[in-house]
Amino acid sequence: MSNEIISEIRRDHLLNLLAKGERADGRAFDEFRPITVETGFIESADGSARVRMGDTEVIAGLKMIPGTPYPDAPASGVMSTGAELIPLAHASFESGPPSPDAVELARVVDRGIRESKMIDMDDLCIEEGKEVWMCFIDIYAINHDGNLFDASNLAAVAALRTATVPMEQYGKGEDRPLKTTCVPISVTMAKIGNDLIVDPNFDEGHIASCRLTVATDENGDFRAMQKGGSGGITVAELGRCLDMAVEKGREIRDILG
Amino acid sequence: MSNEIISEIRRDHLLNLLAKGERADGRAFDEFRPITVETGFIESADGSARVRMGDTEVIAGLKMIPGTPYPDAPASGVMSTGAELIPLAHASFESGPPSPDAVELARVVDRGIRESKMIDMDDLCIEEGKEVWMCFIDIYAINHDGNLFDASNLAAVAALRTATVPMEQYGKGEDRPLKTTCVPISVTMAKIGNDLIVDPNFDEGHIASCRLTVATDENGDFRAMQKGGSGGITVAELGRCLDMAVEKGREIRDILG
Amino acid sequence: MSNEIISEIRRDHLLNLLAKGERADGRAFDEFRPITVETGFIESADGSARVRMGDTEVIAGLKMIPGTPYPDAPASGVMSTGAELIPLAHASFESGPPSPDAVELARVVDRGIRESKMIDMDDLCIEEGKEVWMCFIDIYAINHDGNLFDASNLAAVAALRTATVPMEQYGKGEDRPLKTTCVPISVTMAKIGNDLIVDPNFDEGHIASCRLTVATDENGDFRAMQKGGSGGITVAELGRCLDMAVEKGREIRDILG
Amino acid sequence: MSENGITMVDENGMRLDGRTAEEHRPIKIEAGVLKNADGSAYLEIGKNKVLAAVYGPRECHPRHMQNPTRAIIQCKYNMQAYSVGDRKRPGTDRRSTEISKIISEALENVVLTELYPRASIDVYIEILQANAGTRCAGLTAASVALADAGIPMRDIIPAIASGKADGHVLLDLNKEEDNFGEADVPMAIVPGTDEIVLLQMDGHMTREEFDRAIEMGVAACHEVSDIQKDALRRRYSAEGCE
Amino acid sequence: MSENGITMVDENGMRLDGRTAEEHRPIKIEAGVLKNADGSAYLEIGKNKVLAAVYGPRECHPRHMQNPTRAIIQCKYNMQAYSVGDRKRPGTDRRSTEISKIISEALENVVLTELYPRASIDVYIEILQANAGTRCAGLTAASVALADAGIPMRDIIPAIASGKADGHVLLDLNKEEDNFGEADVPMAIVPGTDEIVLLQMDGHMTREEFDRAIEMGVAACHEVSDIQKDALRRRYSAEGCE
Amino acid sequence: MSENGITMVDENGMRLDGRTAEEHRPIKIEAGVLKNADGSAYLEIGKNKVLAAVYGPRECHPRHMQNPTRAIIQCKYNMQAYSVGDRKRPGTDRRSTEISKIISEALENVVLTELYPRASIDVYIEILQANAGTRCAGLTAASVALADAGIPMRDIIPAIASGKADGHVLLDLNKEEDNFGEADVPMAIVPGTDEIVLLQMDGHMTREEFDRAIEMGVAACHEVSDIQKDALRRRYSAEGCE
Repeated sequence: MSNEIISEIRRDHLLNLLAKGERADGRAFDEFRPITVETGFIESADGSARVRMGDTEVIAGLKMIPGTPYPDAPASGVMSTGAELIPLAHASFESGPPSPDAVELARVVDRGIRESKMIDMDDLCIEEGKEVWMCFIDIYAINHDGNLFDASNLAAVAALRTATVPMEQYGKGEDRPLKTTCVPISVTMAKIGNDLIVDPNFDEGHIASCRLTVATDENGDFRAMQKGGSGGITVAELGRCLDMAVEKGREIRDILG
Repeated sequence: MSNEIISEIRRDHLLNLLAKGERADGRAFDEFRPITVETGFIESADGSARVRMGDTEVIAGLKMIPGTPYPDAPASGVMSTGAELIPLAHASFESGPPSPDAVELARVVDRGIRESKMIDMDDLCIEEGKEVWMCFIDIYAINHDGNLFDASNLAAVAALRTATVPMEQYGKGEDRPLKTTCVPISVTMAKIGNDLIVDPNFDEGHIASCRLTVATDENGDFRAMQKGGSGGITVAELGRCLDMAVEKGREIRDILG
Repeated sequence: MSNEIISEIRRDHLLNLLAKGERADGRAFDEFRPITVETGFIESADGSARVRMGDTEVIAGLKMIPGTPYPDAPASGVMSTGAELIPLAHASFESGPPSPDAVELARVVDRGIRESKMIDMDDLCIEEGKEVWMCFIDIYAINHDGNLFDASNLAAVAALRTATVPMEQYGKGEDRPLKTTCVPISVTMAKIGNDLIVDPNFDEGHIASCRLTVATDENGDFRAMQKGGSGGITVAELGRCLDMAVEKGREIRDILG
Repeated sequence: MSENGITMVDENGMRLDGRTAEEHRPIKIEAGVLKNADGSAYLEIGKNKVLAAVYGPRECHPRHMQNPTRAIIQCKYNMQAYSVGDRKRPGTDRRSTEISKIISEALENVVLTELYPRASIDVYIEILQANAGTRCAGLTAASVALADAGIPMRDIIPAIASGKADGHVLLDLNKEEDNFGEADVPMAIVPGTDEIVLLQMDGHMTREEFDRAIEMGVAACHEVSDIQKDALRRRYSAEGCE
Repeated sequence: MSENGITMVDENGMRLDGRTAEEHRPIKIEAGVLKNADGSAYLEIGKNKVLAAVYGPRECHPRHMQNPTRAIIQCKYNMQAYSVGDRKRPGTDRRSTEISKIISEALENVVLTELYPRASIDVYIEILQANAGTRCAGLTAASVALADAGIPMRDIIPAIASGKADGHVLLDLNKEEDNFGEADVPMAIVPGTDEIVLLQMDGHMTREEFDRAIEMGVAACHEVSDIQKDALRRRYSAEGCE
Repeated sequence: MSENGITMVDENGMRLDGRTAEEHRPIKIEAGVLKNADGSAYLEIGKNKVLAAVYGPRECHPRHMQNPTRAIIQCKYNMQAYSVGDRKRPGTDRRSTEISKIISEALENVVLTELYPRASIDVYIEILQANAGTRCAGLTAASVALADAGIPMRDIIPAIASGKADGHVLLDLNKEEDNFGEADVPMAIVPGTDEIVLLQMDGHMTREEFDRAIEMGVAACHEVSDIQKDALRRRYSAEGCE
């Protein structure tokens, strides 16, 4: 049987299940897969976290390096987020420069953290106009079974919350924890037919017409959103997604502790 | 009918016309297409011009940025010319790094401006050895119907002649016009069979055996030349090209005003 | 006859010869091809050498430029080795960024020179923490008939031994010879069947199961090694290779003078 | 007064450039402006100047990207070097990669790609001058260019951003408002169904603010849609005269 | 005391981390750790943390790299950005190109590539945390991942480095020893025949020192081999229980 | 005295290196210097040292560049890192791209490319040492290499530059003259017809000066042509002896 036929059969199966209100792995439509967060896993990083969300696994690591501030923000630290969809994580990922999918992933995670002002950028000034801390957040997909957005957001956030500013390494005094404020939590919904489900796994993401990722803060306010895929979403569906994002965001925030 | 056959028929048609002393669009051999020059079109640029030469259209924009001078010319500004043959302008243009055609175009335009000393480089010194103005001339092909050389030269020259040094933006005092001296005008001739025509359009350029671009100054002196294509040109033909380049250069200089 | 069949016949021929203790070009198993070393060939380089080893030919050139030291070695010069397998040298070489073969070649030559401390890096300090000499060794394959490792090592070493620090060019005083200490000599052995031969030519290298390059110093001590190819080598064979590398290294050192 | 101490909206609800909260900047669209492209459009919205061109359906290169059941839409969004305050280095950056991707996805919603298996429909968006809102301006222009190219579509997509500045939810932020603003919500809809096909948000918004931004954006998309249709009408009647 | 005035081995022959000269750092291997890969392994040796995954045999891209008589092995060794003291910029550098090449060659020695003409067997090695010895750690993990993938092999390759620091020939230098050390000799063998399939050396060693380093390395490779087999045994028995 | 206050030509019309205005630097050409290439040549003109090699006609990669009616000529001009005052970073830059293009075009004029449809004739020019005039030196060497490769040609192309320095029109500027010179006119001709197949000019020249430069250049090209033929004659007689 060709891959296309298998894929067609699998698709029909999933759609039939959804019509009965079921998902292939037995979850409710608004149920995340089991989540584990392990921090400090990488000692060479200044902060790190490994997140498992079902069979999806990502590692985020932070490196902080003294550097020059931007001229228009001389007293602010600098942050940069990269995401690598390495071929180890899925048969469809290729070596080489970041694909559009990897670029989108990095930018969506970056926006959630940046727009929520999670990192206190003013605390990262070493000498105004001369030297500030540059925060490099690097995210690696380790096993891709869907919803890399939420897993990557969570890994990055957990890494930042447990990070250390490497003062000693650069002769700047004693190591101290990185100051973080708001914690943005991202929740991704997929639309399949007329159904909305959270935390789509690989197969679900594959057949979804579109996807919406919403990052909320402690107050349930919105900090970043990104729709993906060619399907359309009605204003009513959007409203249900936002309700779900706030509610599920709270649950995941509790896991983080 | 295949593309090659169409192209073959079109070629024969053009050659038959030329044998009768005619061009497909009714022009004389030494006649340019209608030229319009619109300056100041791009307000975000420090100088800009849109040039239409028949259906060929290009935009040139200038950005001036303070930078470091070269060690061997500490009191001179710096110029750099880029040309982008973007896929919007022709079905044969591709995304990605500049093709050899784009590189040649940029370098020929650059040479005309550089060798005529059009920009008063000494006037672009801010602090000797420390800071000078860097002039970035960026040329975009918008619609390619042949003779991008002359259209690009004209757009770049018109942009420079109407440019403003952005003193205020960089806290260097009041804005002032960019000082230009000589105005180099480029005229391109194509050789088809034994005929020489100016301003070849796309089809004419396609069947030409070679091409000669000549940039002249106000005195009719030569500032830059570039032969292209694999055809040969006799010394006598070269002489006729040079006559044409001087004469047509004057006409175009009048259009510039 | 297809290329594969020719190649198969050639392979059998070489194996038959080796079984009789012979090589196609009449050499003994432990015999290098004739070696010539010509230094100072490139006047624009600060040191240069052309090495011919049979029909294999390489040029190495040195350029020395003042630059910034590494923070962790503020009083030491910097060296960098590049190797270009240009398409001029062999039908199988392609234009573009260095292939894995070129990268390996450059790194093996670099290690021999670096680990033997051939260049007196402390002598290359201009002003501690501020300015040091950076040595760029660039190696170009000119004709590839096998064993580029030893030819490249020899060319680099000969270029360094006859190099001049270009003091005058950079206003640092009078030109002076580059100070070198140890001279690392690389000897490459190939294993074909159960035979070990030195200085494999192209055909021999092609059918070898593996290759061992060993760089020794004046004392016969080891400074760098690199095994290549997928074949295995026993500890006993390794021992014979090391004996050969020391002995042949002495011979080649004598050629250098 | 905003967080930054800069007043963006006066006591009468007027913005610095004289607009009300729900008002978009002046929009001008012209279809069919390029000879070589199969379809094209030029668009200005405030100080933004945008060109879009469509080539295709045509053979898809490289072949491994072909889809055997439908055409793929390959959009390239590009900012020209002089379009912004500082010179933008030519070439693709991460921002333009992301924008190209979401615009391609939005257009796939309406183009009848199933009519052209294995083909590519190439959409080029060039930003000649940028002043906040270029991705929406680009998508709006690209939709007109697709229609101008005669590509069969279920509908023509308009796009616009709403946002928040100085504590107010405002439509279509200009550059000054965006620089000191608190949130930005670019969106695009299918006018016939009001389905949202492009949506991003960054900044800080409560639920009520966001709902208001969507409401404003959807209404404004319909206004943009009318301007798009008007441009195509002018284009078709001009063609009739040719 | 070493050339650098730093003592690495005390009067009792003990190293700074309490090991003897012939002792390797603690090694932990787990096979089958990734769902998507056809085979995988996680390995720790001292502070090194390494993941290896195998995909294939599968179609070889690009096609001109196909070998009509056998599979090719394409190994990619990659250091993750946060794995080292300074941040490593993502992307291939010359060091990783070289390491990928010699690991591919070593693996070709044992994999029965002739069973899969034209195919590619892709081996990915990711260094999560680096502390000297990552190429040997990577090759050791890759061998286990290949076995976990069920790829037919003549043998399973173990690898380890010996070296020299403070004038002593030592097994498996850690980062501190390597930084101030005098030589490094990474090697890999086929345990069934003791043939060496990967060998590099840099630094300064006499013949006796080098012979000792090889002797030590070969012995230690057999210890690594036992740990590899143990990991696979645990993997197979775990599979049996599933 | 030139604009720059530097005297390049003395009262007797002699140049700094002792040449007259119409004299080229000493030229040495040797054909067939490389074993692997199908044809090759080594050329010195003054302090320039150039190697050229030809491979082909051979299969053209990538295939989409093939021309179904004739061979294409792909020239790569490359300056080696140590060939110039400052180190040149390896890799193609814009200057070398342009030079490769115009040399390819010139060679297409004389090679009977129609004999080898779909093939590629690859010409590699390596500048070992540069001292003004490398593009002409490269083209001159490449022509000899093509002949050495036995590629059928209508004629063998010589090239040389004329120029202007210190107010004088001079043949074949050397580096010092070029650095302080006022114009440079590289050119190449087909000796049998005197047709110009490569021509560039930059600087400042009146019509009379330019006409003189062309006249000088054409005459010198014929001298270069004789040296090319002589090198090939020596090559063929050497081959006869082998």
